[in-house]
Amino acid sequence: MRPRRAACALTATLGLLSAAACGGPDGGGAAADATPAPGGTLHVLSSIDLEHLDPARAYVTSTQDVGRLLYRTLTTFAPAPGQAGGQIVPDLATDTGRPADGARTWTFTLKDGVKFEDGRPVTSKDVKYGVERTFAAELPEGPPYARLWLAGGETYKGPYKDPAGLASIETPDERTIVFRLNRPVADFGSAVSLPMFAPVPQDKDTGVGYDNRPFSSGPYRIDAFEPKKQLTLVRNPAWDRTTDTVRKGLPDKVVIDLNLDPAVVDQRLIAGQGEDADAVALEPIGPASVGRVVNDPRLKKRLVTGESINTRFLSINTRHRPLDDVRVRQAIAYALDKDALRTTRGGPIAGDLATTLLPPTLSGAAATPATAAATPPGGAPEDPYPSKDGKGDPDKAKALLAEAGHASGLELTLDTPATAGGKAQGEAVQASLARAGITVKINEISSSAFYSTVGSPARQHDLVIDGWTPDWPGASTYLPILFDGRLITPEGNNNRAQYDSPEVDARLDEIAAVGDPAAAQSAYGELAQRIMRDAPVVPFLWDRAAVLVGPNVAGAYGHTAFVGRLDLVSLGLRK
Amino acid sequence: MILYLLRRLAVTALILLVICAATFAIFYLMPADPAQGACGKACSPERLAGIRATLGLDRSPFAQFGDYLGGILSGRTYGTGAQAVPCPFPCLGFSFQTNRPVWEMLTARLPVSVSIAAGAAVLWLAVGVAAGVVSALRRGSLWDRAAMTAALGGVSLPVYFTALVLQYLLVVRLNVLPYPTAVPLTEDPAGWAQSMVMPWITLAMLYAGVYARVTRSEMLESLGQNYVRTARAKGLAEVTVVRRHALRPALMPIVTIFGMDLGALLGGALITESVFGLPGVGKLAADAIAGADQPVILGVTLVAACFVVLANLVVDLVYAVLDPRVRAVA
Amino acid sequence: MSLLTVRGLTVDFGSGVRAVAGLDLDLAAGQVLGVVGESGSGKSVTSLAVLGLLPRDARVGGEIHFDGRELTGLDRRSLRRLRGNRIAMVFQDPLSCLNPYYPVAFQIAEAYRAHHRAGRKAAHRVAVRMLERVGIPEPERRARSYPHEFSGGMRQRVMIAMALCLEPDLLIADEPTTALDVTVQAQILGLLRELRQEAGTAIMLITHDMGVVAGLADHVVVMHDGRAVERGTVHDVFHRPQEAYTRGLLACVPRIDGPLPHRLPTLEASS
Amino acid sequence: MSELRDTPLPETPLLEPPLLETRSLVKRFPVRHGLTRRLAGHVTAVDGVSLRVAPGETLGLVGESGCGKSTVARLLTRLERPTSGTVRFAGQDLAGLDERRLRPVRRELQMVFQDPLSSLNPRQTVRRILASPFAYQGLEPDEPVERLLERVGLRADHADRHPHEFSGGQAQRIGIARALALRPKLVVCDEPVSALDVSVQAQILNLLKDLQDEYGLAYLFIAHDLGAVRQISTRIAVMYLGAVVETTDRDTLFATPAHPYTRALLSAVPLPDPDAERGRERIVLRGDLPSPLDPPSGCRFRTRCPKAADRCAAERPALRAIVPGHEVACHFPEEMP
Amino acid sequence: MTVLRKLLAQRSAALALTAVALLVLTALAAPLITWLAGSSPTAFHGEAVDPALGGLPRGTAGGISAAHWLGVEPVNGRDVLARVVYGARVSLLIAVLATALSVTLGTALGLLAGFLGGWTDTVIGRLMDLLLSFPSLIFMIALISAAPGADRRLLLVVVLGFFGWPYVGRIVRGQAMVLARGEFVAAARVLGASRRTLLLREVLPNLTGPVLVVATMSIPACIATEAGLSFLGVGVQPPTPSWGQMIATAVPWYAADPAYFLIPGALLFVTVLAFNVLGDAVRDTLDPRSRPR
Repeated sequence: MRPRRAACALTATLGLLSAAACGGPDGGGAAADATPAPGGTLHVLSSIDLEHLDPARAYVTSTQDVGRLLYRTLTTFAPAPGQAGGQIVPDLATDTGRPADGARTWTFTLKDGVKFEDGRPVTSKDVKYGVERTFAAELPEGPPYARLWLAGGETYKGPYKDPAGLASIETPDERTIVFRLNRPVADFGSAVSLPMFAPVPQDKDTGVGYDNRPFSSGPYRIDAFEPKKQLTLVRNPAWDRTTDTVRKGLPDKVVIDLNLDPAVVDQRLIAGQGEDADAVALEPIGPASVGRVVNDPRLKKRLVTGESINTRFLSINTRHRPLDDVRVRQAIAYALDKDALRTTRGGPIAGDLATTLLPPTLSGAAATPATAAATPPGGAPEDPYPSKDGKGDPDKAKALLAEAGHASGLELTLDTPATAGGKAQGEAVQASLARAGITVKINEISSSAFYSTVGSPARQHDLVIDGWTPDWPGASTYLPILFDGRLITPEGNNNRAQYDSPEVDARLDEIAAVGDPAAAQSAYGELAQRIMRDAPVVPFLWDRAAVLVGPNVAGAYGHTAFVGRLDLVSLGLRK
Repeated sequence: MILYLLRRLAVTALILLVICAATFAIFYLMPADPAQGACGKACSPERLAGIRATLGLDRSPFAQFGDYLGGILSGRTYGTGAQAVPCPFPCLGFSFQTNRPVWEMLTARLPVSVSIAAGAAVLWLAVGVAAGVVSALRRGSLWDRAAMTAALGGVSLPVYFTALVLQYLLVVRLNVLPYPTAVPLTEDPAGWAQSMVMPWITLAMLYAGVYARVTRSEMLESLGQNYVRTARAKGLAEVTVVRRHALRPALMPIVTIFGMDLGALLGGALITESVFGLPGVGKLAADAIAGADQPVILGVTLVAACFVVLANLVVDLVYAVLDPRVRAVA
Repeated sequence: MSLLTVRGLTVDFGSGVRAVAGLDLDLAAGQVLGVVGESGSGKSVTSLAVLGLLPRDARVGGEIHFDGRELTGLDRRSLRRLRGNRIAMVFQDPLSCLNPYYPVAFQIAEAYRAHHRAGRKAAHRVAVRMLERVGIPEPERRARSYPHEFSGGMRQRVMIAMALCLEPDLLIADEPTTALDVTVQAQILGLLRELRQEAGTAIMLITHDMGVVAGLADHVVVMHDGRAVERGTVHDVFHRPQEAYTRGLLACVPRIDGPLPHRLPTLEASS
Repeated sequence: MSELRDTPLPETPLLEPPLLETRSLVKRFPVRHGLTRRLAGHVTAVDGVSLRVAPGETLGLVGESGCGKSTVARLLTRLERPTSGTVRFAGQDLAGLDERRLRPVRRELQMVFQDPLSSLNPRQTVRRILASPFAYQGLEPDEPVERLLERVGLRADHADRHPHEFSGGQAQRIGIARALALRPKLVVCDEPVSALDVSVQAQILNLLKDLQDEYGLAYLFIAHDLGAVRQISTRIAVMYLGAVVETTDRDTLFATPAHPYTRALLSAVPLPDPDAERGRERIVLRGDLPSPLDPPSGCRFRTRCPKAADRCAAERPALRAIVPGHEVACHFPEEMP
Repeated sequence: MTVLRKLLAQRSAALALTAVALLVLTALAAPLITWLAGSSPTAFHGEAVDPALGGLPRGTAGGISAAHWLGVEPVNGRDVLARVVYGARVSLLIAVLATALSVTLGTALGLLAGFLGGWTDTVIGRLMDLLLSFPSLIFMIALISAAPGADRRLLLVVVLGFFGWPYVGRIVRGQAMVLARGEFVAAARVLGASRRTLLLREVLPNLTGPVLVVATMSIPACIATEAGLSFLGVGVQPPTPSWGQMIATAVPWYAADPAYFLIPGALLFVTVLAFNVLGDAVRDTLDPRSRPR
C-alpha cells in the first residue's frame, strides 16, 4: 500500500450542500474515449464555494483538486483513474522521499527548472517557509501532521511570531530539504502530497490575505477571484511542462463558477449548450438528475463515475443511556434501512451499501494495486448485521430491544445539519428506526454550527449521521482518529460515538508500530471487524461520485484522491 | 432645510445603530462559533484562543460592538504585527471565511442587485401603473375585472413559485433563455439582459399586481375629487384631465411605496437571487446565513436597512418637491 | 331670447334614485336666475346636467337648449368646446375644486389654453389680468402661489377668475358662498354683482340661502324633491309666494331684522 | 401677552350670581409646519376671554370661522386645558380638577356638538348611547330611554337603531337627549344647527327653546349664523380673532351695534328680502382675516377696520362698558343714541 | 352577521370563502382523509420509487395511482396527499396564530399610540418605523437559525407575529387617531368617561372593521412568508410537513418531477389567492368608499 491523502471530512461527509461530497477510488474512466487538445477555456461549475486556496489552509477536497492547478507539492497523486490514482508520484521532488533513521528523517531533492509565476526558481527555502506558515495561529484550517510530527513542532508559533524558523526543517542547499520527525512515520512520503507542503515565497506572503491570491508554481495563475462567485485561472507562462509529469495544462483558461444552485449545475450540463459544452461539474449530480441522465444513453456517456475511500455511517453515542447497552446499538444496526439512506443520495449510482467500516479499497484484500481495479463489493468483509438488500431487519432489532428491556420502544434524538440532504437522511433514519419501535426526534442544526455542536460531547445528542475520508488511502488516518477512546476531546471531537475501549486502544498502538504498510493494513481490517461487534457506528454507504462533463470535454476520469470527482489537471477540450 | 436634513440623518443614523445593535446581539446568541469554524478539524484550545484574539472575540460584547462602530467610521485593523489585516473605511467588518472586507464584498455584489431591482422596477411601474389607470378609467368593465384578477393573482404568487415555473418553461422546456448568470452590463449588454429577464419578470409579477391595485384605487380616489370635476368643467381634453389632474395626485402614494419597495430590493432580493443563483446582495445574505458568516450578515443587514431608511428620506424629500403643500413650508 | 332653456329635465341614478323629476328652467342672456332649495332638492344635479358632468351611471332625460343648441346627447367633443368657453362653473368648496399641485395662474391659463391658441406666456398674462380683475392683491406675485396659500375667499375669487377668463355667456354658480364666512360672502356676492354689470354674463345661481338669492337674482325657481314648486321674479316669489313650501322656507329662516317669534314656524318636511 | 388678562370683568346687571364665569381665558396651540414638523410658532386661539352665563339664560357666542369660539366651548367643557385663566362653574374652580373630580361637575355641564352624526358612536345603538351618560357617571338611569327620546321629539321605537339610520336633524335630537339625560344646568351648544338644512334648523332651535322653558336650562350657544343666535339668545358676545369685541343683550346688539366689526358683520348678512337687499348700505370689509400666528398689534381688527387710527395699532382696546350692560372693545365705538 | 351575508352576495368572495372553508375543513379532517386514502404523512414507500433513477417515483405524474392519489415524494415515497393535508394544518395554524399575535400586539399598541398621542405615540411610532425598516427576512432567518432546539412552529409564530405587528399597528394607529378626534369621543369625555372606557367602549369597537381587514390580509402574507422561510431552509422540523417545506424539498426536483413541485405550489397559490380575494371583499364591504357606485 502506498501513502495517499484526501481531506474532505468537513463539508464532505454530511453532504452540506450537494448531495454527495467526498468519495474514493475506482476505475471510472468513462468519457476517456477522446483525446483532449490544448487551448480553449474550460468551465467548471460548482455548487459550493472553494474554502481556502491558501495551501496552508486547504483541507477540503474540492480546494485541493483546484489547488493542484495552482501549486506543486513535493509529491502528489498519479493522474490516473481508479486505484492507480491512489499512487504517490514525485512532483516538485525528484522522488517520493528518502527515509532514514527508521523513517524519522525524510530527505527530498527538488527538480531543476521549476519556477514561480514571476519566473524565479522554486527553492527548498520556499517549501520550508510554506510548511512553517502552517504553524501560524492565523492560518488555522490545515491538516495537523506538520505540527504533530515535526520535531519541535509543538512549541513553534509560525514564521510571523518566530522568524528564526523551525530547526527541524533543514535546507542544506537550494534544492534539498530535510524533515526531522519526532517519531517514525512510514507514510511521510504520502503526507507531503498535502497542499501544506507547497512552496510559498516569503516576500509574496500576505498572511491571511494570501488566501485570495496564492502565488502560483503550477500551470495556472489566478486572474480574478471572488469568493462564492467565480475563480478565473489563466496560464502561468513560467510553468515548464517538462518538469511536470502530472499536469497536462491543456486549456488556456479555467473559469470556475462557484456557489451555483446544484440543480442548475446539473441542468446546465445536461443541456450542454454554449459555454456549457466546455464545462464540467465539480460535484456529483444530485438525486433529482439521476433519472434523466441514466435514462438517456447520450447523457449517460457523459457521466463519469469515480470511486472514493469515503465511508458514511451513523454514529451512536455510546455514553448515552440506553445506548451504552450494546444490544440496543446492535438493534439499531439491524434496523437501519441502508438502501433508503442511499436513495436520498441518488440511489446505486451514489455508491455501494457498506457492510463494514473499511471500504474494499482500504481493506486488507484491496491493499495491493494489482487487485484494485477489479475489486467487487463482494470482496469486502461480511456484514455482522446483515439484512435483505440492506433494507434492515426490524424483527431482529425488535427482538434485541426486547432482550435489552425496551420492548415498548425508545426515543432518541438525531443531530442533522439543516440542509436538504441532512433532512432527507434524517427522515430516512427516522422512518427506518420507527419500524423497530424507536422514535427518532430530528434536531436540525444550522450547518455552520453543526460541527461545533456534534464535536462537543456535552452538546451532541444520541445519533448523528457521520462519515470519514482518510487523508490518504489507508486506515492510518481513519480508525485511530475515530475510535481511540483517549482522543475524545471536549471540543472538536471526532470520536462522535465516544467509543472508548482499552482493548481497541492498545491494538491501535500496536498497529501504529508495524513498519510494513501491507501488514498494518490487514491488521486494521481485522480491528475494524472487532469494532463493528460493538456497533458504535453503523456504516451504510461507500461513496462513489458520478460527475457530469460537457460534450466537448475530454480527459475526464474520477480520481480517488478527490473522492471520486474529476481530476482537473487532466481535463481538456476536444477542439 | 439643511437643519432638517441633518436632523433626519441623525435619526437615520440612530435607527441604523439600533438595527446594528439588535443584529449584533442576535449573533451573540447564535451557537455557531466563528473561531471554532475557522479553527478546523484538529483544533487545540491554544489555537482557538489565538484565533479568538485575532478576530477580537475575546473582548466583551460591548467592546466588540464599539470596535465595530469605530471601524465603520474610521476603518480598523484586525490582528497585529505582520499579520494585520487592514479593513479600510467604511469597515463593515471583515469576513474571515472569504478573507474580504465586507464592504468590498457588498460593493462587488451591488451591481447585480441594482440590475435586478432597477429593471424589475421599470417593468412593474410601466405595467402596474398603466393597468391600474386603465382599470380605474374603465371601472367595472371586463378589462378592469380581468386586470384586477390578474393583479390579485400576481400578488398571491410566491416569488419562488413564479421563478421556478418561469425557469422550467423558458429554460428547461422552451430553451429560449439561458440559465441566468452574473453578466456585467458593461461587458455584454445582451447577455446581461438575457440573464435578468426572468428575475425582472418574477419580481414584476408580484409588484405590478400591487401597483396596479394601488394605482387603481388612488386613481378612483382622485377621479372623484372636485378639482377633476373643475378640470372637466373648464373644457379640458379628457387626456389632460386624466394625466394632469387625476394621475399626478394619484402618483404621490405610489412614489411612497415605490421608494420603500426599491429601497428594500436594493438591499437584495433574497429569494429571487437565490432561486436564479444570481450573486447579488440577497444571495450574499443567504449564503452568509447558511455559513454563519456573521460579519457579512451584519453588513448586509445594515446596508439593507440603510437602503430602506434612506429610501424613506428620499421619498419624503421627493414628496416635498412634488407636493407644493409640503414644499411651501419646508 | 332665452339663453338657456330646460324642458322636462329628469336625472336618474343607477341606484334607482330620481334626483330631478321633470324640471323646466328659462334663463335669458345677462339675467340672474336663482335656483333655491334644500339639500336633496336636485338643484346641484341640475347644474351638473347642463354641463354633462354627471357621473356615468346617471341617465339624463328631457331637453337642455343652450343658445339654440340641444345639449343632451351632444357628442363629447362639442360639449367640451362649450364647457368653460361658453358655460363656466363655480363650485361650492373652492379648496377642493382647485388642484393643489398647480399654481393658481396655471390652472386659469389652462382653461384659457383649452379654448384659445395661446402660448404659455400669453395665457399666463391672461391669468394675471383675471386675478387682478377679481380683486386679488399683488396678482403678479400671487399668480405663482398654490391654492393652499390662499384664504377661502381668495380661492373663490380664483375660481371666479378661472370661470370668467373665457368670457362665457353663462356662469353657473353652485353654492358659491356657502363655505364662506358672512363678511367674505358679502365680498364675493359684491364681486358677482360687479361682473354681471360689467360683462353682462348670465348667472345661474344655485343656493339654499334665500338671502343670497334676494340680493342677486332677477328670477327665482324654488326646487323641492326634483321639481320646481314655484317660479317667478324675485319680487313676486319673496313678496307674494304662492306655494306653502316657499312660504315655509322663507318663514323658517331666523332673521336678523324684523319681529322675533318665540318659536319659528317650521316646514312639514321630514326632519 | 394680553393686556386684558387682569382687567376686572365689568359690572353687569345680573340678577343672580353667574352659573359659569370665565376670566381671562387663554389657549395657545403650538403650530408645526410641513415636512420638517418645525415649530412655526403658537396660535393664540383664545386670547383673554371673560364670559358669564347666568342660570336659565342663553349667551350667544358669535363670530366667524377661526375666531376661537369653538375653542372656548372645548375649554369650558374641559376637552382642552386652558393655557391660563380660570373657569368657575357653580362657584367651583374647574382649573385644578382632575378627570375624576371633574366627573360630578360634568353632570351639570353638558355639550351638544356640531356634526350630529359624528357625535354619535356608529357602533352603538341609540339605547346604548343614551344609557352611556349614566354608565359613565356610575348612576342608575332615572328614566327609560324611550322617555328621553320622546322628550326630544323622537319615537320610542327608535331606541334600537343605529345612528346611521337617522337623518341629521334626528341625530341632533339624539345628541340633545344625551346631553340632557343627566339634567344639566348648563349646555354648551357648539354650532348645533350649522350642519342642518334650514327647515331642520328651525325645528332644532325650537326644541332647544322648549327644553329651556321646561327645565330652566342655561345655554352657551355658539354659532356663526347671526339669525340663529338672535333667535335663541338672551345676551350675545361677538368674537374676533380670539377675543370678545362686544357683548350686550340681544336687542341692543342688533339695534345699536357699537363695534365696527359687529356692524360690518350685521351689514354682511343677506336679507331674504329683495327690496331691503337692494337698498342696503353695506360695510364691506377689506382683505382677509389676519393670520392668527402673527396677529396685528394693538387692536386685532384694525387691519380691516374702516375707523382704524394710529392709536389702534399702538394700544389694544379693553372691553369696557359704554352703557351699563353693553361692553365694547374699541377705541372709537359707535356713539349710543 | 351582516358582513357575512354581504360577502356571500359577491360571487368571487363567496368562492373565496368556500375555498377557505374547504381548506380549514381539510386541515381539520386531515386524519380522516388520510384514513380514507389509507396513507400516512410519514410512512416511507420505498417500493413506489425507483432508486436506480435517483428515487424518482414510479409511474406517471409523480406516481399518481390508486394507492397514492396525488403521487408520492421522490426518494422516500411518502404519500403527497397525506403530506399536503397535514401540511395545510401546519401552515394554517402557524399563519392564524402569527396573525392573532400580530393583530393583538398591533391593535393594542396602535390604539395606545393613536389615542394617547404625545410621547407614547412617539415611542411606539418610532418602534414601528424601526421594525418596518428592518430587512425582516434576513432577520427572521438569522433569528430562527440562532435558536436551536426550540419548537420551530412556535418560533415561526413568534417571529412572524413580531415582525407583522407594525403593519397592523400603523393602520390601527391612523384609525385611532381619527377616532380620538371624533366628536363622539369628545361627547363621551364630556359625559365623564374614563380613559379606559373611552379606549375600550368607544374607540375599540370602531376598529373591528380595519382590524378584520388586516387580519384577513395578514393570514395569506404569513402563509407565504412561512413558505418562503421554509424555502430558505428555516421551516418546521422534519418530518412535520408544511407546504413551504414541501415546496423547498421539491425545488431540486422541479425539472425531473414537476408534479411534486406543482401540487403544493398550486395549493399555496390558491390558498393565498382565496384569502386575498376574501380580504379585498371584506374591505370593500366594510369601507363604503371603495364600493362601486
